[in-house]
Amino acid sequence: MSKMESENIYYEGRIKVPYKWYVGETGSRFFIALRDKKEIWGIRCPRCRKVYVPPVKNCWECFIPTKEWVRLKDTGTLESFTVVHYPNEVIPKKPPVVYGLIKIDGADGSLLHFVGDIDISELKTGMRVRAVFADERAGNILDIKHFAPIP
Amino acid sequence: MEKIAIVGVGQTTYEKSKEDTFAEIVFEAATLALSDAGGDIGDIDNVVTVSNDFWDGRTISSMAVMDAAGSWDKDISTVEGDGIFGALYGMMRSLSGSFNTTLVVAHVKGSEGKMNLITNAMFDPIYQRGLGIDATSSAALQARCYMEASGAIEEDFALVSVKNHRNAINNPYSQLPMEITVEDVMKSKKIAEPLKLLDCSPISDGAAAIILTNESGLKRFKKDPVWIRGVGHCSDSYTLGYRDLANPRALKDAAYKAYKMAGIKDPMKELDAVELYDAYSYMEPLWYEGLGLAPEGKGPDLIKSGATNMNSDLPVNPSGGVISAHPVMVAGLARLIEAVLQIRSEADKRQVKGAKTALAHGINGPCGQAHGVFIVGI
Amino acid sequence: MEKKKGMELLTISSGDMFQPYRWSVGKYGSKFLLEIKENKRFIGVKCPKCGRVYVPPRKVCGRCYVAMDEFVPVSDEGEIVVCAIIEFGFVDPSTGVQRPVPYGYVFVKLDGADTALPHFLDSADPEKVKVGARVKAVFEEECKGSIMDIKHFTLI
Amino acid sequence: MGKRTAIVGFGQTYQRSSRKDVNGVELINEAVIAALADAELTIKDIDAVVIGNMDHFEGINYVDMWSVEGSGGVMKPIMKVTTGGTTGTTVAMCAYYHVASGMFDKVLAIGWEKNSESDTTGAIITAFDPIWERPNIGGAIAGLAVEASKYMDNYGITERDGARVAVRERLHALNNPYAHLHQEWMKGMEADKIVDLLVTSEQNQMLAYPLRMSDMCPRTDGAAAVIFASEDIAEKIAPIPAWVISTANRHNYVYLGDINWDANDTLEAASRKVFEKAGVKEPLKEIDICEIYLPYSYAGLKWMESIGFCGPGQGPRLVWDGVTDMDGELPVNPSGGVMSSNPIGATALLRVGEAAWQIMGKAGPRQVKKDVNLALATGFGGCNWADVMLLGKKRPS
Repeated sequence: MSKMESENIYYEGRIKVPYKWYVGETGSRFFIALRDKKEIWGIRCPRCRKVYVPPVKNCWECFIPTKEWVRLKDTGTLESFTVVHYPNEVIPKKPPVVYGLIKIDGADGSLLHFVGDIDISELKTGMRVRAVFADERAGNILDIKHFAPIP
Repeated sequence: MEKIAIVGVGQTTYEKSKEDTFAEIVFEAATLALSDAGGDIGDIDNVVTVSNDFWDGRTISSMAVMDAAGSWDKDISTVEGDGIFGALYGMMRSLSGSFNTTLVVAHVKGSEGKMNLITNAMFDPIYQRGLGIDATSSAALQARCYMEASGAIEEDFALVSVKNHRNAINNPYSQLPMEITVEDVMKSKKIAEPLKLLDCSPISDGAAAIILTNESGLKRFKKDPVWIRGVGHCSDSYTLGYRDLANPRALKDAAYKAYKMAGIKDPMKELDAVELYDAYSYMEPLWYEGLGLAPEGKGPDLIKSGATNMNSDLPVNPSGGVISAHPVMVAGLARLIEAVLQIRSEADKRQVKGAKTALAHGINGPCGQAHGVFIVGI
Repeated sequence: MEKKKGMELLTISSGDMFQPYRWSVGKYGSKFLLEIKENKRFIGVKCPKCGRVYVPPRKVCGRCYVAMDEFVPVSDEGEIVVCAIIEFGFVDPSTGVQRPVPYGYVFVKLDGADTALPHFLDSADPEKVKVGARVKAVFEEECKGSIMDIKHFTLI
Repeated sequence: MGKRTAIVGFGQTYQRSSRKDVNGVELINEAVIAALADAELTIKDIDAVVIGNMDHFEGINYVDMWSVEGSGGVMKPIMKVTTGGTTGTTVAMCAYYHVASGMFDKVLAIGWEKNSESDTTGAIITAFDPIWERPNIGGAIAGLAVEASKYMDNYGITERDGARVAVRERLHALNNPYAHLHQEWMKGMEADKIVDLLVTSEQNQMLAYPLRMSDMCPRTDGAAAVIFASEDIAEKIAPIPAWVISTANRHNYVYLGDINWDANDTLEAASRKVFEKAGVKEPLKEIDICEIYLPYSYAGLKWMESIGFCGPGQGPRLVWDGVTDMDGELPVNPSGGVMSSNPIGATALLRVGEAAWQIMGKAGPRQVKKDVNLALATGFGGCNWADVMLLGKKRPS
């Protein structure tokens, strides 16, 4: 498709290549636990003992394979958040959308996810949250619907 | 190690939308750099282009600009990252013994694609992308982390926007010269809290080019050299949530290397001007800390002190910075060009008087994952 | 981790996601497309130094590294420089449509030009689709300002 | 003046049609670990990392940033360079210049691709100009088919000549456990007989004359990593390092329509430059093995001429005379080449790594029998773009 604008033509097109990203064995195990059991699992580095969520096949600090799976709770602490006010076709929600970095109890870092079931004015860092699982789960990150404040 | 000089710089104006094609803006920047250097394409031994396939909507985005970059029958390579990394690679090639002179040219037309979708694609498709996160929403998370760590408030960040947009009034290449107040920033539209519209850079079209040479190639050009005195680059980890967003340790590492090479011990005293990558207002005080201009947690105090204003101790972003014009991929190279102009005393109304040593900084990846630092001087 | 035999391995799909673009054709290309659209004629641009005529026109002669601004008329007839008959179909990623096979694919040096234009040919006859064969552009009845205003080339 | 630079380590994943068990970052990590093991180094020894692939092939933007946790680039200088099919050699050259500049001692170059994650044909088309080429392109193999048919036309080349190259590549691949295509049925058969089968078989689908399925490269998942080190330490790391003697590239063309189809003139120019710098006067005599980026069979004829191994139209003679077979005067692609494994962003880096291993004497069952002093690696991509790197056993003077 092209449109005329004065003497200059603009050409409207797109790049639509269908992608199918392989999650891999490590990630699949994480998602399957979310999907089938509503459980959050992390993985621990045998050397630095850091627990990664989502799991990694290799600890990037120690550069060795991780091995030990660790069952984590579904609760955590909100380390940072933002309220997004603009619409964006890649966000599966209407604005305002709340993103959070959630440090799940027992993990050494935070998980990026949505925060929901909350009055935006009550958001603050350090607040305790719990994972709310989606009713329909397909084996991906959206199997967690969002994290909601623990009353 | 042999010394490398920058002998030519050229940039287009940075605008919201340009009709000219990728090749045309590259040709404009490159020919400006050649004429600035007082040389022609025959004086160039090899070329490095900088572009990004997602921003350009094309696999092998560099293929559009081979002719315009003057690379016919020459060695050429393409860096996909901020232009400052292109400059780094150009410097390596001029040091390698294979080439004396290198032309580095970066381009982008932010107007042609969709920023939210393009930057969403820099997040991991398995764990993060499906959430719809993008450059701005991830930056907002970093801003909040930094507020928590430093005690900064939104008004502190607003000061950056006020200072840099005012500086941009003196820069004919900039896109958003504005006289605004902290109140204007605070009242501007909420984008991704705590970021408001005036905390965010625009998306720009433009191109920039520099010519690098080793000492043997110097005689080909008429222009007096500006010497690269120090460089450093470094990347932090990737996964948001597992990187300390309030601690720019990769920048500290890059700056440390650049200072060491340049023999700089007290950057606040020894630098005369800084051009850093303020894609969002909060980044400036955070990068102050990374660059060692302020101690940990004290970046906000430095912006509040006014010491980084024009005509003060260490002017930061005399050009108006990235917040006033943000050609992605080009912006770090534009910082370097501004630093060179300062050293040459050719920065016109934005000139920092008597500038002898200047720093330029570029970033790459989400929330400033990777950093490149250049120190240039006489 | 030990490989689990028969373990379910998941994928994440990009679904309907795509990256939209609005590319500027620029003055040189626009002039070329407008000439087709309005007059069903071709133009090229001539290098002031080496005299090469480029189709489609662009600003810079790569070999001479000079800006070009002399537009010159170029014929809608020319000869096949290289060609192929495509028997294996594929889906065009921008339209999602598959062109029916077989079809001719030709690079045509239009009379008066020094570069070739790649396009489709309305013949897939291996006896006729040959290097050096003369061809002519066939235009769409309604031109929209795109390279596809050339419907295809046809053998003369 | 710059530092002399050598390759001291090479690692790769097994090249396979699909690696469902790992994601991209994990795949990259496998190659990095293999290269480190080959050089007996740890990631801490690495001073900088260079990586490349093609963004729209996996739909990953800023791959250098995304992959650091697998590449080992965390808290290291990292750079992404990418130029399409030539990405692998571009990455190799970039790592070379990192070291040659004197700024870094040990640099890791990485190339990778997971072609199974997208539609490769669709993705390749995104490499062409959206306004002038994408709407009217004949498909990913069309550009190769037109080159082949023009070459046949110019010199009276036959389909059997093309097939002979394909046979060589597949027979060589049988010696390479890492190769993607292992056509076991060819084992022990005369090349001549296999050629006859290929050009007459109805199962060997015609894609675009003269190219059949057997003339093409596969689509592959895989990664490769090569470690470059400076003259100060190269010999301490590797008993026999593979020195970079000279390297050059030419990426002249922007539009397909501008290409000179009579000669691969970018490969010609880049090769000439490399030989000039290295003082090579008779390439066929002086070079011991080649890893040439041949994405399709006929390139193995025409491009031999472009590099300067023989005169115009004489490529088939070299190939039929067995000169380029494993036991010939100039073995070409002992690894099985691109036609046996094609993880695009890694493909050209595999050429460099395989050539280095021949010099280092580490190529195992695919090691050529002769003494290897000079090995040539090339990359191909973009709009007839060419990269050339010459490696040698002797430390350059």
